[in-house]
Amino acid sequence: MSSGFVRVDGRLPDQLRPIKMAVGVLDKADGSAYVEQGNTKVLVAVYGPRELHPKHQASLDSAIVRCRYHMAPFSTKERKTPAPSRREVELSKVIKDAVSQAIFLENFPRTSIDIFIEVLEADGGTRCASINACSLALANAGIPLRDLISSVAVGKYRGCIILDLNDEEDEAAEADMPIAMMPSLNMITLLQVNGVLTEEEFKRAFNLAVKGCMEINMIQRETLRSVYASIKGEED
Amino acid sequence: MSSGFVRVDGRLPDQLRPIKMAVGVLDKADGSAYVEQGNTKVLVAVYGPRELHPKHQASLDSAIVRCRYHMAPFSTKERKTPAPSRREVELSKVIKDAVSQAIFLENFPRTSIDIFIEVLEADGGTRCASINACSLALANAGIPLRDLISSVAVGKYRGCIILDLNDEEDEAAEADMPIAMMPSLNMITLLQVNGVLTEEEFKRAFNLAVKGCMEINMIQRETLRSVYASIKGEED
Amino acid sequence: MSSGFVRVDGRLPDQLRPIKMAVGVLDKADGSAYVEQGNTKVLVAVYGPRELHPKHQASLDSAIVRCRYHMAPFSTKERKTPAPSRREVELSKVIKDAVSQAIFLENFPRTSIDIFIEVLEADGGTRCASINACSLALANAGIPLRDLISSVAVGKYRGCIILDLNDEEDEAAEADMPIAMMPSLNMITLLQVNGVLTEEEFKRAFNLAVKGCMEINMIQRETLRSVYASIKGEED
Amino acid sequence: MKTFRVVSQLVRARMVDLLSKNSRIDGRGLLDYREIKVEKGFIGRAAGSAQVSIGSTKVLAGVKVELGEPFPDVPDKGILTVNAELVPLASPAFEPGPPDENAVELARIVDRALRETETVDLKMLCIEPGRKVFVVFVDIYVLDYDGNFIDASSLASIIALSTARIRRFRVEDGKLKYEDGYMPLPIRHIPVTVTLAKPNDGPFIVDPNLEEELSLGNRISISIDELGRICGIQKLEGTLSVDEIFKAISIAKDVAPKLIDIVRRESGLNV
Amino acid sequence: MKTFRVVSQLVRARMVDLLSKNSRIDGRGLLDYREIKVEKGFIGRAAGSAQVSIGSTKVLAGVKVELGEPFPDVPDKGILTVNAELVPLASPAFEPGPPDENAVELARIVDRALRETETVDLKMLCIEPGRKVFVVFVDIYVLDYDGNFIDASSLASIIALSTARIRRFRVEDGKLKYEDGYMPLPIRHIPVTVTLAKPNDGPFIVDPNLEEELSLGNRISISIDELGRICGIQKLEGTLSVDEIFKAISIAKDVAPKLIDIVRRESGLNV
Amino acid sequence: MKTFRVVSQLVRARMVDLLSKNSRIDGRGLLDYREIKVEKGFIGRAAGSAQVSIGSTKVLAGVKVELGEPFPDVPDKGILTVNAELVPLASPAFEPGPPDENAVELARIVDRALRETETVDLKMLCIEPGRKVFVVFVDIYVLDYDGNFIDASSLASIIALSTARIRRFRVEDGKLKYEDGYMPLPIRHIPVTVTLAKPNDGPFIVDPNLEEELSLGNRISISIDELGRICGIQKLEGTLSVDEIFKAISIAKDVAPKLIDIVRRESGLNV
Repeated sequence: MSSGFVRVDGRLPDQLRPIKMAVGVLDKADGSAYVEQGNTKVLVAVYGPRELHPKHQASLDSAIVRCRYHMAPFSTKERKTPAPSRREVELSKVIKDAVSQAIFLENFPRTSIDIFIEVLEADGGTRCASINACSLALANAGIPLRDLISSVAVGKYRGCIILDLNDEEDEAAEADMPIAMMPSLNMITLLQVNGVLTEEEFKRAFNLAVKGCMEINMIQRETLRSVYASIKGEED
Repeated sequence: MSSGFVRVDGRLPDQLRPIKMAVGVLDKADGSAYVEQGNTKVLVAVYGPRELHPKHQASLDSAIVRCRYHMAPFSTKERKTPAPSRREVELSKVIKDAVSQAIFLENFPRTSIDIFIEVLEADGGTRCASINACSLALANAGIPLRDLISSVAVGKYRGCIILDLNDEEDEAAEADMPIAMMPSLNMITLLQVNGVLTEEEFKRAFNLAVKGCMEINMIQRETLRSVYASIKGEED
Repeated sequence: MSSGFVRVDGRLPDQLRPIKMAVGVLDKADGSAYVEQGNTKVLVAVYGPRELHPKHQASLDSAIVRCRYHMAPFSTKERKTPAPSRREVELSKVIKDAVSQAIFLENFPRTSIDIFIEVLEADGGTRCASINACSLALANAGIPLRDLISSVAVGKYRGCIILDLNDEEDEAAEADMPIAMMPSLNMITLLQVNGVLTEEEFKRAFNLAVKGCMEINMIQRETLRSVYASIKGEED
Repeated sequence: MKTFRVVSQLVRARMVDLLSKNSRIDGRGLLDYREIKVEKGFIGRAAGSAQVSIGSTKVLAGVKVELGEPFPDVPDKGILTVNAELVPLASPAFEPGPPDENAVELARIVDRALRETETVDLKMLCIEPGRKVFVVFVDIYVLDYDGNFIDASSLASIIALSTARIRRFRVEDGKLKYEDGYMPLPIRHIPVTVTLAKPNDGPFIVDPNLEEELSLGNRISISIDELGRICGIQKLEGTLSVDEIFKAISIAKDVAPKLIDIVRRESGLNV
Repeated sequence: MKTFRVVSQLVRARMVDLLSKNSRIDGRGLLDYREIKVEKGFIGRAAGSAQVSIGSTKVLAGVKVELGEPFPDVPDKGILTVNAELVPLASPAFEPGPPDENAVELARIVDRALRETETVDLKMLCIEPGRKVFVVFVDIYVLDYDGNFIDASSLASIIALSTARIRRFRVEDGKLKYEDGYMPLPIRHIPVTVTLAKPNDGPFIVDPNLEEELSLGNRISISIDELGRICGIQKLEGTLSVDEIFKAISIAKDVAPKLIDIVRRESGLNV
Repeated sequence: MKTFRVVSQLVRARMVDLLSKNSRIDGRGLLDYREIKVEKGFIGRAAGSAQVSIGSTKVLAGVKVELGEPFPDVPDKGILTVNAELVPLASPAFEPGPPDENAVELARIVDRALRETETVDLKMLCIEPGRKVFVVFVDIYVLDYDGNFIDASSLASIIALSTARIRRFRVEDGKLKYEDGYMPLPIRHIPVTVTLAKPNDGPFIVDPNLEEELSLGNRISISIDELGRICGIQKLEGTLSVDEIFKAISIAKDVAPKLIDIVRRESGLNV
């Protein structure tokens, strides 16, 4: 697959961008995480499970998840006005749909779990980085999860299937396909295709995305493990 | 009155446009109706009487009526933006005022009756067609009514009093006057004058409008009768 | 201080504009007042203490104060659109903060005291005139106060410290500084500086503002006294 | 609008009973307005302004005139725009926020009477067709609400318009030239609005106060100009029979000249 | 969206049980659509329009074409814009107001399939680069909601587009010249959308009705064009395994040609 | 803003008692800031950015510079605009939505100190008078709120501005010409803001943390520039006597140079 094709930033087709992850980065939130993938930077806070106002929105037999994906005005090439765009409304929904699958919602009836995502810098793959950060922030909040959710985009760029597109690649790509999955359960929780692919291309792209998610999952686990270890260390 | 004056569409001054009416056209609504008058097309759904949220808006001794008159973006000559205009806000109110008069509101305390009107195509007389459709949709929802409400506009066009103006006539008219009435009770529930009329012209116009309402009322009754008959037929 | 410097409208540096005050000018409000300072004209209505909707906003151990400062579209040089500007949002807050200090809020748990300010004409000093009117309107509503709140702006204009700026002076001023105080208690409840001042200039300006507040306080007291006297007169 | 304090059944019964004897709860005759007071021109920043009190109902209308672009479909005319706000000072039932259906209806009733009579000669306010015209803003502020804000708003608006003064100008080759001094707006007519109410069984009254509005159930606003022409009708709450509507118009035509005289007196307008 | 009436546990259990026997609660085969009806062109003021019913789900799409300015980053192309409204007529769960997340998602799914395939040849709709282009508005109205508004909206939109007629024009030196008669929009492809659902343990079905949507938990929409290319996927609720996703695509490719045939039949489109 | 968790009476009593002994609940001296950390330039898409932590309060400010039209009344100056968002990540008391009164007040406090000192020389940012200027957007993001977001925001804003780099340009006959490389914005002053709080009976402290803000009742923000000039004051909650205000200013003047030194150190600014 890595057939000698070199990308705008020098990466191989199946190579992720450099990743930084941290949890517990905010003081007031119940859980928080910061994720960098290349120049893309997202910060996520989780509040809850907590009592829901107004109460008639609550569900008697499970928690409800509320999610806001929002871009900082300085995160984009042209300044973004703070009012939510249609794109932000859609991404808030698909991220909520993707992330909710991992939460034991039935454990927390009548409550809300509120996920706030701020994209601090946008250089492609913001929804995937957001999902990766949500997963960490939920774990950081002590909310029991079926599995960590790991997410990455793949795309078709000048005929080649590539992993983890940056903004320049994304804008020139023939197709862009973000996915999210629970790797241990092998279940897909987000899948979108924007663009045109043959069935064969889709399969190749999809398999590359799964591979990318596995790599990201390792980094997520390592991030949580190191925190856990340091806490244990402190306790000792 | 029909003094040889021929209109842009060939009608006589006191002649209605072709009318189509149907009830029960929507599956999910409690009641619904579709009305065409000339090229004007409106669709109405009624939900209720149903529990009202938030509860503090409810009335202890009667139902409250809520009404939204809304135009589809493709219904007008220039595309209409979906946000409600001041005109739509006013028409929602006057239609609500006109239609509420026929409902035994005191029979349904603490509930709301919600009327949703979509103008699918606007070629003059949309508020009148809406009221005609509301009346049918309320009947279709099984809500007991004092009387059917029938509505039509008259206007003064190049000095002549004419019935049921289309958009071209409306824009050129010296005055436009929609009325709605409960024909059996002989009570007027909507009356607006936009334009300038002498008292004598007003009386002539008003009498023509009443005549128009009577004709429309016949068609409304026929529409409901045929449905009722067909239901009876099915039952047999 | 009044060193021969003559102002655009002929006033001396430490001279207030002509003031008119009246209370009980509205029939439906629980308390109301009208204040003119020069061409600046404000009208204030107070409703409350009254039950608060929605109830979860209420405070169990005190009244909450809500305040809206709003400018009429015709009050300004260029027509102002009716939607609240950021300036109006900020002034609503600082006026609320200034005025609340005088009210025995703990006397009225679970209620709201609603203050509505309309600037009918804006020629400088609208927030100060608003606070002066709020104070009178609260008294007129029979709400017990720690003290009347009196307010005036001072500024630095062409190097000179002047009292009670009109709009022309305000726009050309190097600094503008509205203050509000409870004169009997000698407590400051509003202080803003817009502009650049040395510490020495600040002190001179501040002292002039205090003197101005005292003068305004006399007029406020006289206004209330004359009403009270006339009421007593009527009772006799 | 929140619901108003309900008028007690007793008051309502007494009101209807009095009406059957041609008498009203506040002692007025059936076709009498409450005292009408006008204060004009007191908003210096407005081109024109008028505060009209009808009893304790109080409305302030202000007129501003600014430059703008004409609508594409009438490139050679200035623009008239009417906006109304039911500011929360005026009533415990009014809430802050964008105009609700009542405020929108009020603005559109006032607007229609002005627009349909061509009261403001908008052709005179065109500077460069398709590009630059004067825009006349009429802003209505309901300050104290004790019933019948429609007639008060209509009256305040026409007085503010007819007493407005703008800088004298002429147009030369599509260019605006200001001259010394001030001139009135080109006002051609005097439309006023008369609001009537009645109980289901009983006579019409004009100028209902708040208690009457809340009790009588049937209401209609009729706009009449100085030529006696009908230039706007809006049936408000309730229902009326055909004969009742003819009756209402006849009353409105009788009553309107008193309001028109007030406008003439305040403005010196000679139409 | 407010919560829907909950589907009873019994109905849900029966549904899943039937599915395990390759049968559905309304008697359909697993991969059958409900009856699809198309009524086209009945909105005279629209350039194109189509009402599509799938069972009792009913969607009306209207196309308007107006002049506008191009986006600065694509100065030589016309604009396509898709808007969807879940009007409150359609369901007790829809409320008046600006589009919620479901309406926005719907519009973006339809938009993406049209945009990514370059179904409308936007280069043909440029008049003067950087200054003047045609803007094609597709407005989707969900009128009756009994499940699967995505496929119905997608179908109504492509039929409305491919049957739209605009005034015949040519461009001369960046100027728009209208000619006699009407011409179609430049439509190059036929993307359609197939929505599938499945219970956690059980087979895929296509075209879930409302009860199935509320019960089955896992749903995915796949857009396919007349060349068999995937031109859009949106996983909706729930989760799917890798194999399930490949299976879903394979089903969608099998089913799509039936929808594409409907478009060809209604529009006479020859692509 | 929703109400915060109430600080218990015990904590409050202990806090006031400690203050009477010139000591604070977290061990700081009365006039000490919590630890201040600055991270600058980490938002590559912004012309300038700075994240400032004061204790666990964290604010990120970003600067973008774009082309726009000047305001009609100052045709020969660029535009500076400050916007603040209290994003819901930062506190259970912050809610999504347009800026509330606290966010608006914050933005206006920061804006005033920058504007009144003419910190950014806007004349240098004019390209073609009346037509084209640079617009400098300062966007403040409060990310973690443990009290005193005003000082943190003010500091983050001036550091983001003074470390911002824009493409080198010159203006020739009203035309913008870009040259190689980057240049700083024209920054002339260093205004910073010092917030003080005090209980009714007790001394002033600077930099109140969240518990102190909620407990002490009286608060004031004072902006001071590198020349020691007062360039903004906003009394926040509570009341202060005349003497207390003079005292507050005197403290602010003593404390401000430490903040100004941080700006100088981070930016290399030589004013």
